[in-house]
Amino acid sequence: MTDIPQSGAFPADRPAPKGGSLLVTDARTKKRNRAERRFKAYGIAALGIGMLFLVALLWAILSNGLTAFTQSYVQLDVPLLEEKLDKDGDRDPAKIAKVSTFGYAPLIEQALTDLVERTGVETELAPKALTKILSSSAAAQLRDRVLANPELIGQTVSVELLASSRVDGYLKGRVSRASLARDKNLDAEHLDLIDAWRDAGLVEKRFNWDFITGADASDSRPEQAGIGVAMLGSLFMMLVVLILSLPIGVAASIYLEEFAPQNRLTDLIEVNISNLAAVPSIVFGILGLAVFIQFMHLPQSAPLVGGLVLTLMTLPTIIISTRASLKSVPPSIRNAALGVGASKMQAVTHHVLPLAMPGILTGTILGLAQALGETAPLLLIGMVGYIATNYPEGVAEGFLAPNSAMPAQIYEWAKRADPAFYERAWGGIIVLLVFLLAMNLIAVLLRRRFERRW
Amino acid sequence: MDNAVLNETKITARDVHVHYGTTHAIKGVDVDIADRTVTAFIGPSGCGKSTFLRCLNRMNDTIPGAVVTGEIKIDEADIYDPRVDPVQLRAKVGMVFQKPNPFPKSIYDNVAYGPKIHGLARNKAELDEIVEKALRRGAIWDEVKDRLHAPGTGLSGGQQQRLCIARAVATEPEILLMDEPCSALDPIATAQVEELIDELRQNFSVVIVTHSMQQAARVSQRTAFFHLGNLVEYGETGKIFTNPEDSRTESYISGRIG
Amino acid sequence: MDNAVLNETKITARDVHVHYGTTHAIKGVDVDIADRTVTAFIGPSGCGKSTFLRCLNRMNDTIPGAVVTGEIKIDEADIYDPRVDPVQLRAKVGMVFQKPNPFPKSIYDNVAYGPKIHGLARNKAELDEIVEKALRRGAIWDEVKDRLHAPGTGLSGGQQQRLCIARAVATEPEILLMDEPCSALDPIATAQVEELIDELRQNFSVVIVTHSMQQAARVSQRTAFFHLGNLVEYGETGKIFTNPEDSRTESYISGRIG
Amino acid sequence: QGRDNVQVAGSSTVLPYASIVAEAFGENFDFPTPVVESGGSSAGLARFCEGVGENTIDIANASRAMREGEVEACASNGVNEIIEVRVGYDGIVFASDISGESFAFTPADWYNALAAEIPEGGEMVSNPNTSWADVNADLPDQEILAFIPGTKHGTREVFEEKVLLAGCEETGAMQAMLDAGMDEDAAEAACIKTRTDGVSIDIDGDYTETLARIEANPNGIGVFGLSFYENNTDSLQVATMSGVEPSTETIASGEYPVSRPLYFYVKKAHLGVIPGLQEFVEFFVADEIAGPDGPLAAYGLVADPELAATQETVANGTTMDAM
Amino acid sequence: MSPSWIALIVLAIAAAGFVLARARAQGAAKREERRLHSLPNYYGWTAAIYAAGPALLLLAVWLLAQPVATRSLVWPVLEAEAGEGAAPSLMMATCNVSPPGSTPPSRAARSPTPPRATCRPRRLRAQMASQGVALGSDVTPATRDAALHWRRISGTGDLARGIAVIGLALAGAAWGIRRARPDFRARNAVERAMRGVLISAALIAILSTVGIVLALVFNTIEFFRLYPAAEFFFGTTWSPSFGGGSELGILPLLWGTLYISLIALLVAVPIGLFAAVYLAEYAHRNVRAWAKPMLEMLAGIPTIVYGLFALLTVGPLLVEAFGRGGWLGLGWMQGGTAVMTAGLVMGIMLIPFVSSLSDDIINAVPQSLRDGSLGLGATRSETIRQVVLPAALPGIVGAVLLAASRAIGETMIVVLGAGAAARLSMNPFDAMTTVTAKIVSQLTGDADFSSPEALVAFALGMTLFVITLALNVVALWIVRRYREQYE
Ligand SMILES: Nc1ncnc2c1ncn2[C@@H]1O[C@H](COP(=O)(O)OP(=O)(O)OP(=O)(O)O)[C@@H](O)[C@H]1O
Ligand SMILES: Nc1ncnc2c1ncn2[C@@H]1O[C@H](COP(=O)(O)OP(=O)(O)OP(=O)(O)O)[C@@H](O)[C@H]1O
Ligand SMILES: [Mg+2]
Ligand SMILES: [Mg+2]
Ligand SMILES: O=P([O-])([O-])[O-]
Repeated sequence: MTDIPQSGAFPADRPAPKGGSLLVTDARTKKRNRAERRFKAYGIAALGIGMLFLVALLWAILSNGLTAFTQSYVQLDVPLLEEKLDKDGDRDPAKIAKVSTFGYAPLIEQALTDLVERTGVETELAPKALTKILSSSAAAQLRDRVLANPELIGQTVSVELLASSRVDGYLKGRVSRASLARDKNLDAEHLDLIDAWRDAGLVEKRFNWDFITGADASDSRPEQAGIGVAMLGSLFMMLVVLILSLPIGVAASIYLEEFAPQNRLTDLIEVNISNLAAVPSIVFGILGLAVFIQFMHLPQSAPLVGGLVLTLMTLPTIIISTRASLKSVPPSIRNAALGVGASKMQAVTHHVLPLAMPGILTGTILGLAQALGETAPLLLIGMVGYIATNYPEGVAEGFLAPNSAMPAQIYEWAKRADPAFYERAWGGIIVLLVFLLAMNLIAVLLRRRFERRW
Repeated sequence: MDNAVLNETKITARDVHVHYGTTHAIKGVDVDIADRTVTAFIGPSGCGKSTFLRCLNRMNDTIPGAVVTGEIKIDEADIYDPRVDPVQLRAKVGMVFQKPNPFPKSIYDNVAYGPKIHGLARNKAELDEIVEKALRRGAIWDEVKDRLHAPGTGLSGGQQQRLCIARAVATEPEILLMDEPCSALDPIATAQVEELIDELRQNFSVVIVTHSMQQAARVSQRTAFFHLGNLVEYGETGKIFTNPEDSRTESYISGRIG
Repeated sequence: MDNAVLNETKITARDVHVHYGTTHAIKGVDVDIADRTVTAFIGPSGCGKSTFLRCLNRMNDTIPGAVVTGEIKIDEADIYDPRVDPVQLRAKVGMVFQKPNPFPKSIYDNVAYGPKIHGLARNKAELDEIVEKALRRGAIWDEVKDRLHAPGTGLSGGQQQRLCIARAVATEPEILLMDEPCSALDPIATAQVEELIDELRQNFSVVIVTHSMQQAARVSQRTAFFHLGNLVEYGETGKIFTNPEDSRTESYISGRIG
Repeated sequence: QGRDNVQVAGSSTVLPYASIVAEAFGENFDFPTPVVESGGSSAGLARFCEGVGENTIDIANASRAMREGEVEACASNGVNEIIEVRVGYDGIVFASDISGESFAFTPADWYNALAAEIPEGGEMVSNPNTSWADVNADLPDQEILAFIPGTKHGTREVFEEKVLLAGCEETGAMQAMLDAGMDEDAAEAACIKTRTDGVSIDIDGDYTETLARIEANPNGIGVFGLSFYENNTDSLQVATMSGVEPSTETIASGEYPVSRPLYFYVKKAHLGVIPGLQEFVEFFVADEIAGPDGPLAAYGLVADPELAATQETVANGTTMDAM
Repeated sequence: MSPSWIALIVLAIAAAGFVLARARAQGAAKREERRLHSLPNYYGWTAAIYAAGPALLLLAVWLLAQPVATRSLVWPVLEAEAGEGAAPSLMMATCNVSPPGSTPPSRAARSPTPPRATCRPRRLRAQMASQGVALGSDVTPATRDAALHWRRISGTGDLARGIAVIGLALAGAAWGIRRARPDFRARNAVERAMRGVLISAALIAILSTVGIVLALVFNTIEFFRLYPAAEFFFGTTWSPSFGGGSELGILPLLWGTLYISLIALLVAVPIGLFAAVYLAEYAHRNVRAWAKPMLEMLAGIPTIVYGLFALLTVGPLLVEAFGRGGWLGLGWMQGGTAVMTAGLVMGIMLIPFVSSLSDDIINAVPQSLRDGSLGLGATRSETIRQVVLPAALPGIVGAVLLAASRAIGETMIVVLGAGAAARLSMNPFDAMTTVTAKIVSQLTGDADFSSPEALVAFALGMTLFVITLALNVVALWIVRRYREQYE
């Protein structure tokens, strides 16, 4: 399509004789205008198709994932019995800490039975079965609270506990009574309780900040899982990627496009770079494992290593787009600068680079977007799985402490058995896209400043 | 200098204004350009000659921020009428730009481009012929006939300018707008281009922007003098150069130098 | 025409050849260019004037495929010596290109760029002064003083050309190479630029390519006539124009036209 | 240097169990929560065998026993003392869309449905069956479409051995092939070779993918882990195998035939050096966790009937070669 | 002194060098009434670079080399005690004698380890335990000695490091300041340094390539020892099996890779290119400002979403059209997963790679070329097709190559969209799979990691690497050949 089309070059329809009125469009022009309109229509159609796909994907993501942003909680009064938690009664933190979460389970059972009685709902469920209403994190929640404040022992505290994923699913309309018939995790009878408690205001669905700020949870308690820590992992990784790949990519492109002599070595580099773009991302994971962990002894599962691997992976994207846009800066600009006695370096940094900026930004956005959504290489350097449960304690820790990343977290959730994780996976994608949107927004603003035609 | 025969009017402009953003580049120009005549636009640099020239084939459409108002008619048809197709207009009104802008293609393709899109050649042989003729008229054939397939951007400044002239005449426009077509040419090449202009005048209108008053006097039958966006004076070339009415014209003419 | 005072030699070229791939553009040129003198290069379009001019500040280095051989000395130093820093050379040997090529920046920044990178101004006020002076010398100050921060690419052809002249003189080079600096200028602006050239001659060397023999005769003390890549004749301007030795020179001169 | 968390990598099948344990461990001990990576049994063991030291992992999860070659590779890198811990069994079930027909299979049905070629009259002919009813008149007349684990999954091996091969023998096809002059290896290979005409589809992804495929193709029958099925009873119904319905009990008792053991491997050299490693390993196999009433069983792990022996192995730090 | 402190001091020295050299150059210029060769800042930068560059480089090398050196000094002692193998490294850990300066142990940061001198064998274990650091065994005296030895050596090393690096920085700064005379070509010096940086950046690409090759090659060789190369390269069946007797022919995988990439490019290139043309040449500024980043979002949606989109939406849709009893009644398609499904969806993902990059390049083509064409009476589409696009061709080819590269390297969409069947078929509605998908699955699967079934992943990676390298050489040649340089 880039060559002058042979059809129409030597046409049968000769142009209209000279002197025809301008107000009447001649046949050939009409034909060409039709081609013009077609061409433009193709453009609009192409853009439309792209947008359509985007909308379809976004719709799929939103409709599947928005529910992850709400969560059900149960309000419970738990008696913190001294005989269970502090047999000696001396409030020695060390001894209190000896009571494991298993020791707290009976308290919760007790509280639930009390609640059933208090709300006067008839049920045949055994006390142990009642706990299925709550997340299995309930005991840990309670324990943390007691350890933080041993004075509570002996009192009855009112706590808000996460409802289990099935209960949450019921309140979100995902779980029906019929589907519970074969589900050993929850019975329809539980739902009667939930209905009653919901009317009493003891069970409610709220915006789920914990999803945005929390850490991953194990497979048995999807209701507790959050993406916050992984988000931080991604953030630190992206910092590494941005700090390394943008300068290195731009520097490499400048060298290749503006300074490098045309010789075998630079050809080799050039071919190599385009080739790296085609290397499957998991191979970068193999490389990262060998170089950064086994050879350089960097810590495993660390965002720093992830960032380094992703840097190598994004470099070709940035280099290829930067080179393309450097190439498109007209030589006269360079000549003008050289002519007033600027060095080549000055000509490039003062004139060529600003003009190439839109393309560089595009490459960076594409590269970072790709890096932000990449999972496969992280698989091999230990960032996929059940990784971080705490926020890093500082910036250095942020780079070095084991962490996951958003796409890895999403990938992990999408594989898990409980459908509640599936919903979270999509919710995680929404968070990821918000990240991406923010990045794009910055790029749009920057690009606007640099764009001009000459 | 010929005695200009007055032909019927080809282009009429009435109260044309052009704004580039806040710059008011053309301020109410009225002019009638005759058929089969060479009209010269002269005036100090930056007075709006190119701008007005570009109005005549709606090339100003492509400049973001350029706003043209007023009426311009070619052959009685208002070229800013929505029914007018700028493509057809530009096929009829050819243009040579002030800065030579050869395509990054071979010399041959540069010239063949217009004839191809307008379907002027039935076959390759005809096209070759058109290209050769255009290059000859552009006074550059001898210099490039051995390197027709070398890129047009590898030519010298003056060669590029002549290439662009050849490219413009290859499509046989009815009106040819030439913005300083000889600015980079030596006297001999200039003479050849002026000969071409004279030849074109037999059938077509030519509007030429030039800063060389000698050239204007040599090739044109009518001359328009622009100053600060105004058309100060317009009339027969002989009269303008010998007996200008406006004092500004006179003082411009009398500073006659290069 | 002045009576040329012969000053000491500034530039010596010996047996300079330039090839563009297979094109042999300059064929063994020997020339001595004097200090504090205006030297004009004339010759038909495509004869190699620009090419030779670009050799003098090594701008040909930037054209892929251009190969320069021979020896060019400025102030006794071979400028193609590997020890010579082309950047320093170009700061010393300024250039105005044939096609105006303003930076896509503001008018002010276009001119201020050179002084900035050469550290010619200690502060903003000094820089403003340099810019204003350069624009005045480029005979464009009045037209742009109100729009110093408008883009340089939004100027008319002639204005761009003068802007590029202003940009080149702003860095105060010792030698100024000007490739058809007045090609897009009206007579008045041309006169102003010629005045500038005359002024520059007091302290510096100026080499000017022009296709206007009148201009060459007016501004230069020495003239070189190029033909098909050869330097055919070189000598005092008066002599070249009145009494050329070579028949080719004579026939070019006598075709005196524009 | 100074790693203070236990680092685990390996099988994605074991991952859920390991992460449940890790979470509980983090809640109840002062040690940091162990890091449990997925990546597959093979990749996990490969990293496990990279060497001993703080920049190597402490535990590799595996959904199969370590192979001879791997033990050798480990040894050549100085990883000599390895403790093998069997944590339980993973039941493998056959499930179909909830709203479709229900199935009661035998291994023979699967062999006849999926084998590439079946013996017929002394000749091997390419499998002509298109409907489950063709295979077994008791089965519904529904087109055969099976989503089986891809060749990367250990589950595939179990499926081949305990279903296809068993079926091959059950139907007598194996015998027929041997009779037709095939040697044993060739016959076995023929038994487990699945058809490639689009009836049997390999799934290289996870059970979620299999589930998605069944949702897209309600006629399909997929192979799942027991715990996955138990979490998705709202969309799947399980088929019986030889009349036994899969459950933690039937698998533990050996009644239900299709299951595989899950393991993890610990570097003995790391015990006592990596803080919390010893405790974590003991915690993992404790009755409260891995026992039939523990959270692992609740999530679908089939508790190991010989858990006590395993606990002893861990307590004594008995290594593989010592067993 | 920790490395970060050393680095900070070096930077401070560099800053001081900058200020002093700059001042000296300016002073000299004033005194001697002559112009400086370069701008004063360049003199400052020279001194700063002389100060910081070599010093930081030395620091980096030292950081890498010291542990190795120390280790080789202490190792024999430990080995004598612990015997062969890797156990010594754990013994070192036992005494927690991490040389200061290596990554600070996070645990130690929270609870300081006991003073080194008290590292007494018997008490140590209890001491550490009281701080929540469990030691597996009692510390033997030999270990303790080795540890102390280690600490002594690394302590000396650390001191020497600090002195050497800071000394070098000071010397560099002094040298830079001394050279700050007007005739010194400071700009050239700075630019040489910058150029050095640029070259090193470009060489990173080579380094990654070398790294990738090294990371793959040993296992690849191992694979070919276990499996005949001829069968790998020319085999037409891919059927790994756990029990051995696998057939591992790469051809079906390569075919799938090419077929899927081809379809993806057939989707992405026209759509992307037309969208780019529309955005750059027709669309209003504001439309462009928003549509372009929107399209770019397509590149950022995690590929797993595309995979699910292929599996759940596109696949079933295609079956309804092309499957048995579909609208078209063609019966070409068996199941939802097919080359077509994966190709289409991958094409969508690649649209922004083509569109955004091409749009930038098209936008950079000078307006004068468009004017030249329009002035001849060409329509806009003619101008675009025949003038603008050829001028932008190198960039567009770059964009397409990038998209092609991504297509070849993509995994998740293939796994979910194309099915796992390795097959040589012409029918785009058949399920197939690609090299990358198999690399991932064999690498993360359950096969014995020392068996050919797992090692084949490395051979696949290596082969793909070589093939794409060859394709890129061809592409480079084509681009060189058809480049139209404007101006
Ligand atoms: N980049 C290039 N590549 C190939 N050939 C070139 C290139 N530049 C110039 N030439 C050729 O070299 C010869 C001399 O060109 P040059 O630009 O020096 O001419 P000139 O004397 O400046 O002409 P003009 O007055 O038209 O500007 C011409 O034949 C021209 O076609
Ligand atoms: N794109 C533009 N944007 C803004 N102002 C412009 C633009 N083009 C031209 N102008 C201004 O409009 C006025 C007329 O410009 P025009 O190019 O018509 O001059 P001209 O008569 O052709 O001059 P010259 O002889 O120097 O080419 C000038 O003041 C110029 O600076
Ligand atoms: Mg003009
Ligand atoms: Mg020239
Ligand atoms: O991840 P697996 O090794 O258990 O398939």
